[in-house]
Amino acid sequence: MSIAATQNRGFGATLWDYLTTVDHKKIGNMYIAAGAFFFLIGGLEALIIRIQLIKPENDFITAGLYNEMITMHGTTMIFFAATPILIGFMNAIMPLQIGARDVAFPFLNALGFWLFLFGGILLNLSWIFGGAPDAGWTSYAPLSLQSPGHGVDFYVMGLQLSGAGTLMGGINFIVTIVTMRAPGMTYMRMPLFSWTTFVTSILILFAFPALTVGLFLLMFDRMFGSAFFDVALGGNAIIWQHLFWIFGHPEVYILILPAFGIFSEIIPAFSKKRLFGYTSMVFATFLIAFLGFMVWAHHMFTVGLGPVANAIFAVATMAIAVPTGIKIFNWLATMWGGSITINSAMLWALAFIPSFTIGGMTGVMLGAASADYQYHDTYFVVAHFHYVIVGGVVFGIFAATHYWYPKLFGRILNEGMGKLAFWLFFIGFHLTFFIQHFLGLMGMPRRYWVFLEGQGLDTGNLISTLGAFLMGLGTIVVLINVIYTAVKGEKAPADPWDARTLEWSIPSPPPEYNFKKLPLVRGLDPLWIEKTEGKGKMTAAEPAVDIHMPNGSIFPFIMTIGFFIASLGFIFQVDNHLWLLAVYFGMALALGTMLARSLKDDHGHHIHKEELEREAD
Amino acid sequence: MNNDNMNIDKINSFQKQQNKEEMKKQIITFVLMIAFTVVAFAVVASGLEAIYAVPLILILAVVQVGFQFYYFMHMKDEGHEVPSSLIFGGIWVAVLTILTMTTIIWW
Amino acid sequence: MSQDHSLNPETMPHDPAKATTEGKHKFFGLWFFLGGETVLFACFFGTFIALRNSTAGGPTSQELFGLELVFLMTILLLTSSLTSVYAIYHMKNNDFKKMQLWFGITALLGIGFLACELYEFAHYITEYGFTFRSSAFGSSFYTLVGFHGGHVVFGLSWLIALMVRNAKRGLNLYNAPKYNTFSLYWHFIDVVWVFIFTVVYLMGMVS
Amino acid sequence: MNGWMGKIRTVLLLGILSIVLAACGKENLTALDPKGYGADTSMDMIILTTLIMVVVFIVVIIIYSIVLIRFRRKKGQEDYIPKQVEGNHTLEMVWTAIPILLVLIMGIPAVMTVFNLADESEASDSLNIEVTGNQYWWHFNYAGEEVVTSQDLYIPTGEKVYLNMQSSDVIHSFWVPSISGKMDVNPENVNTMYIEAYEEGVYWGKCAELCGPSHSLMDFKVIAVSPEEFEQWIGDMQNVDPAAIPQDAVAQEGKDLFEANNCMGCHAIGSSPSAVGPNLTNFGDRTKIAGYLEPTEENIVDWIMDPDSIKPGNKMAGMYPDLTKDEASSIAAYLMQLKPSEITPESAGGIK
Ligand code: HEA
Ligand code: HEA
Ligand SMILES: [Cu+2]
Repeated sequence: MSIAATQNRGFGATLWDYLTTVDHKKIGNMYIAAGAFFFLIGGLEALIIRIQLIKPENDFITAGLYNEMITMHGTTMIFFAATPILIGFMNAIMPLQIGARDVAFPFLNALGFWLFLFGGILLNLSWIFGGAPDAGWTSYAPLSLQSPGHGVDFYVMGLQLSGAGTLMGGINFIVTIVTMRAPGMTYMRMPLFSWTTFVTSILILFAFPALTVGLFLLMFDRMFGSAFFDVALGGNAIIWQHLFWIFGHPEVYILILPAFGIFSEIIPAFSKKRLFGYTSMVFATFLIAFLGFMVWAHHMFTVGLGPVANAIFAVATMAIAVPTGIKIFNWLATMWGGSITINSAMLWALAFIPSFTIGGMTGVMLGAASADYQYHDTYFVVAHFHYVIVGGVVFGIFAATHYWYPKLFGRILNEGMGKLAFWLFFIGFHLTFFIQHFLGLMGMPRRYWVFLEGQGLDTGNLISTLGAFLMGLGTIVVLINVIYTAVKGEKAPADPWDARTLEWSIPSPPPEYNFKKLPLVRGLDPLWIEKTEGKGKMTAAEPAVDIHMPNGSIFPFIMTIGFFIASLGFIFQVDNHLWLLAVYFGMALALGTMLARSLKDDHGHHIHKEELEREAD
Repeated sequence: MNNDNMNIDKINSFQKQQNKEEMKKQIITFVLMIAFTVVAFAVVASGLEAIYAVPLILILAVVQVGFQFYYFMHMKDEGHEVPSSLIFGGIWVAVLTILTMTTIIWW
Repeated sequence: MSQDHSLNPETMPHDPAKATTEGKHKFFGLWFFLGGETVLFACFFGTFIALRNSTAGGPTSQELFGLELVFLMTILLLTSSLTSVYAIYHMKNNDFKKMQLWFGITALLGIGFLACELYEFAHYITEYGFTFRSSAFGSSFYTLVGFHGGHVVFGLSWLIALMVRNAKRGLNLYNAPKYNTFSLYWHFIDVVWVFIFTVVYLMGMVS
Repeated sequence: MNGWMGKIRTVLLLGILSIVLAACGKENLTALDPKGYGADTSMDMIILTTLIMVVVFIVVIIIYSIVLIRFRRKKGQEDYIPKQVEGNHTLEMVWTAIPILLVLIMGIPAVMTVFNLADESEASDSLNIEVTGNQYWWHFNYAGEEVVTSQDLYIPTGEKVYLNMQSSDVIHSFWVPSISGKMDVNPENVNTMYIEAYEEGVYWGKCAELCGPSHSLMDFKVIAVSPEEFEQWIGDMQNVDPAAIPQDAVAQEGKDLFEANNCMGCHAIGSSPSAVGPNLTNFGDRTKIAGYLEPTEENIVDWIMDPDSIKPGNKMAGMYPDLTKDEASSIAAYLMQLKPSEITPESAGGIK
């Protein structure tokens, strides 16, 4: 996407460049682009859902297709839109923020991206190969075992691929932060977005394995006749629910913590104040992560785990309000006494505070187990999680897009369109989801293909659908803005927002090696310190040296293709054993590439200091 | 590779000696581990009742694994602070998971 | 100095596995990976514990398991853990030949372990008709133990690839971290096995 | 611009509020108008937590508004750099302590009500009903009474009724919003919960766990009648003679067809606990057919001719020979006269 750099090269060369790149910024951009694409698909599915629910007993789509729609909407949005876009920002921004030239495992980074992308493609291929998964994004057994066709198989293999990719990303980020901080960048001087990247990665590390295991069990039951969830042979379907939610609840914090990090960058930048209560913000982040692992059964209050389990999990769940509250009030206190500029990035951040607070508070209401007996599996829950996800995560993504676009692509997004998109989306969002709280309490369960006539649910659903279209319009405006800016936008200076952290001390877009000389960090908000102390730019921590860079490689891509082929083989060997050949071939390709990679020494290359000096400052 | 991120303190007899000391501890560790294993098997072979046997062999396993981590895998050495806190994080999640599966799954 | 350059006593850093940036990355990366693996195996263990009495009328753990073979397997794997410690010891002393030798013994012990496991599975299937599909117990047993076995297979392939690739080159700063991460991984496999013989076999025989 | 945003907000909020206040949903369906013990208990928690949330939200919004009004960057002050505040321990303590307190205020009653709603101590001397969830219908077996129904669950008012629930296929969830919160119906174990209706009425029940294409059509009703009427209903149901010959000639023909096509292979009439398909003993009294359609002959005929068009994915489709329209309407006539008791949904005030 970095237009300037690729203009005078052929399409083939550019493509090859992206297929083989191990540059964290390019990979980050690819994550964001692919995630945005999946967001559009997921949004389209949301619109279809809302059209079906525009009036009672509508027959816009069939019952089976409706279930496919919600499943694909939820799965796509969570795994292939929100998570990867956030990982994209982490990839592109975090190393810049901590003053690193790269991530710890550039090769793995590329592999992680390709696995995610092909996981998403695999999942969506199910539309063509006889039907998408239809057991909900939670895929509860035994419904998911019973589901005909290959839909759920695509779900299993698609998530397995992308899950492996995400896990690699997580490990990579942790190692990067532990080992590659610039001189002087102590842990307690790291920007909050880097902190949340760190904590999110830890969550990924501990949460995704549970999903991996769950998916293996489901895969074995569906494809190889094992009996984990088969009651007749002694299986127990509740195991799936536990495994899914041991993963699933941390996953929602995997989504929201980076968004918190984004807001913790934007709010200080546009209030011209340092973040209020930095230490407690870091502490709260850890506390949320820690508690996040002890509340999963709040999704299972009605399963019949008994009062003891329900009571423990209810109290643990509500406790998360405390660290989250600390954050909300710290943001407010950051703005208090500041000098607030409201532009499109800040608008999203400002809208986030009340919207997310509503979502969080309905979360606490859900946490009261005896009240959840009423809310559970109704539109109240749908309202809750869209408030936190859209009002928190999606707003965060939009905010980050406006804030960091200049850094990543060297151009500033158009303000007018930015504001228009914001208002359309913001109003649409509240129209769509606020009313759903009441729909739920008025007796509308979720995952309902139709609601019946004469049950007092008509108006609410109509309003909700209209709101969804406003959100659609808003999204389209953002899209136009991005395209328009890429072609005609105003060029961005290195530090367009007069911001505080290291990424703004280098050119926009940053050179391949990020920092010509590693900066010396003298405190929190290093760039701001240099600016207020009159220097305006970072001091170097080292003399000019040759910069070591990793070599690009096509191996990650080939390896992924291997796993992709093997996954297709696994899915279809149920029908015809010849497909096992695809499994063998795919695995051989993947493992062979792995072997080749480990046998071939790759020491990377150096950019020589003479070359660097020749480039203008 | 640049010289600056490498400690070129050369190998000397002092370090050799140190490595040897270290190796002795490793052997003691190994002997202990084998001993724990033998005890665990013996407990089961002796037909001790489950209420005594199960906690006993579980404790033996945990201690043995502790040795493995701290000595064989050097978690006791410095430079292992972050890895060990993450391992403990993993163990914490693992404990929660297993506790759930053993207690409330059949509620 | 080039990484490829074989180490000699003149240039030997104290801990060759962590002397380079890449080495440090590998070291931390593997440890964190093991943190994730802990959760992975915990989930398999949890599933197994929940389902271990769900035999659906098929063979139970008491009927199936015997102590002798498991004991043998345990000793094999524990010893292989020690031999890999020896190998790393020789790495630190910059004695490449002895390191390869001890890793070679490690590999042989690992292969021995795998052979026992395969024999065990075959025995259950042919003698008792106890398979992956027999019951929820069967599914969870083969999955847990099989995933561990899979880790052993992967570890062995990794080790053999390393040994063959570097046989002629000797120890250097590029491959020392690779050997080191392998040995950590191998110890972890042993750790998991300790819980498997305790929870699956021993507890299966007492209750 | 801020004023403009404020106005839009107010208009929106007022609009939404007026819609909401105009109706808090359909009587006997909405959870907001509880008519049973469980729903009541949950409602107390809902109100308590909502009040606390509203207070917290108002606090947040007040600070937020002040910030937005007072601390916008002013014209002519573009170079103004505010004081860089690190934090404030007292303030941070305050906004840690108060939420902890609030969580306790909510947590304690939550725990108490959870235990209260799980209390099974009275189960042995109460009415116990075995509930079976099936794709996509509900089966009710009155334990020890030799009475079986499907889709319409009759219970006495003013007493706890224990439901022992299990699924025959996938997970379902039993939910009668205005009487009680929901409980999952799992295939591998029996879940027990009690319900108590305060007053007579026909209450809407819904399946609340995704169970396949027709999940949204898996409606049922709880018909709460006075204890005396309930006794009478039980008696009437026990006295049903499955073999009784209908008076009406068409219905007679329907009965013959019913037998000839082996409908009894799945559907019992009488107290047989068999549950392959819904029990039809009091089919003529059903509030709805297929869970959601008016009980007219036309609808029954449509159902018999092509069940899949009415409930996609249901298991009756294709289990019997094709029938002509006439045959189907004879069967409908037979089924519609299956009215063993004078106690009907009308006794509870009819469907609302
Ligand atoms: C980004 C995603 C995200 C986030 C951040 C959250 C945050 C929270 N969630 Fe949510 N949740 C989901 C995504 C998310 N959730 C999803 C996707 C589902 C449904 C999955 C499915 O079934 O498909 C779900 C479902 C869900 C349930 C299950 C409902 C059911 O199925 O019956 C519950 C129950 O307890 C719950 C609770 C909470 C709580 C307590 C928080 C807390 O973290 C919120 C904390 C925040 C605040 C409380 C606001 C700010 C605080 C203050 C201003 C301080 C003062 C406040 C008080 C003292 C109250 N969530
Ligand atoms: C990150 C997570 C995320 C996000 C962002 C969203 C966003 C939206 N969701 Fe979400 N939703 C879920 C996660 C998410 N959802 C999950 C997990 C479930 C549960 C699934 C389940 O039950 O299993 C769910 C379920 C769910 C339901 C309940 C379905 C049911 O239970 O029956 C509804 C209904 O209104 C809904 C609506 C919406 C709407 C209107 C948006 C809007 O915000 C979307 C706005 C975006 C657009 C409108 C895109 C517009 C784009 C275009 C118009 C361009 C298209 C062009 C091209 C493709 C080229 N969602
Ligand atoms: Cu949750």
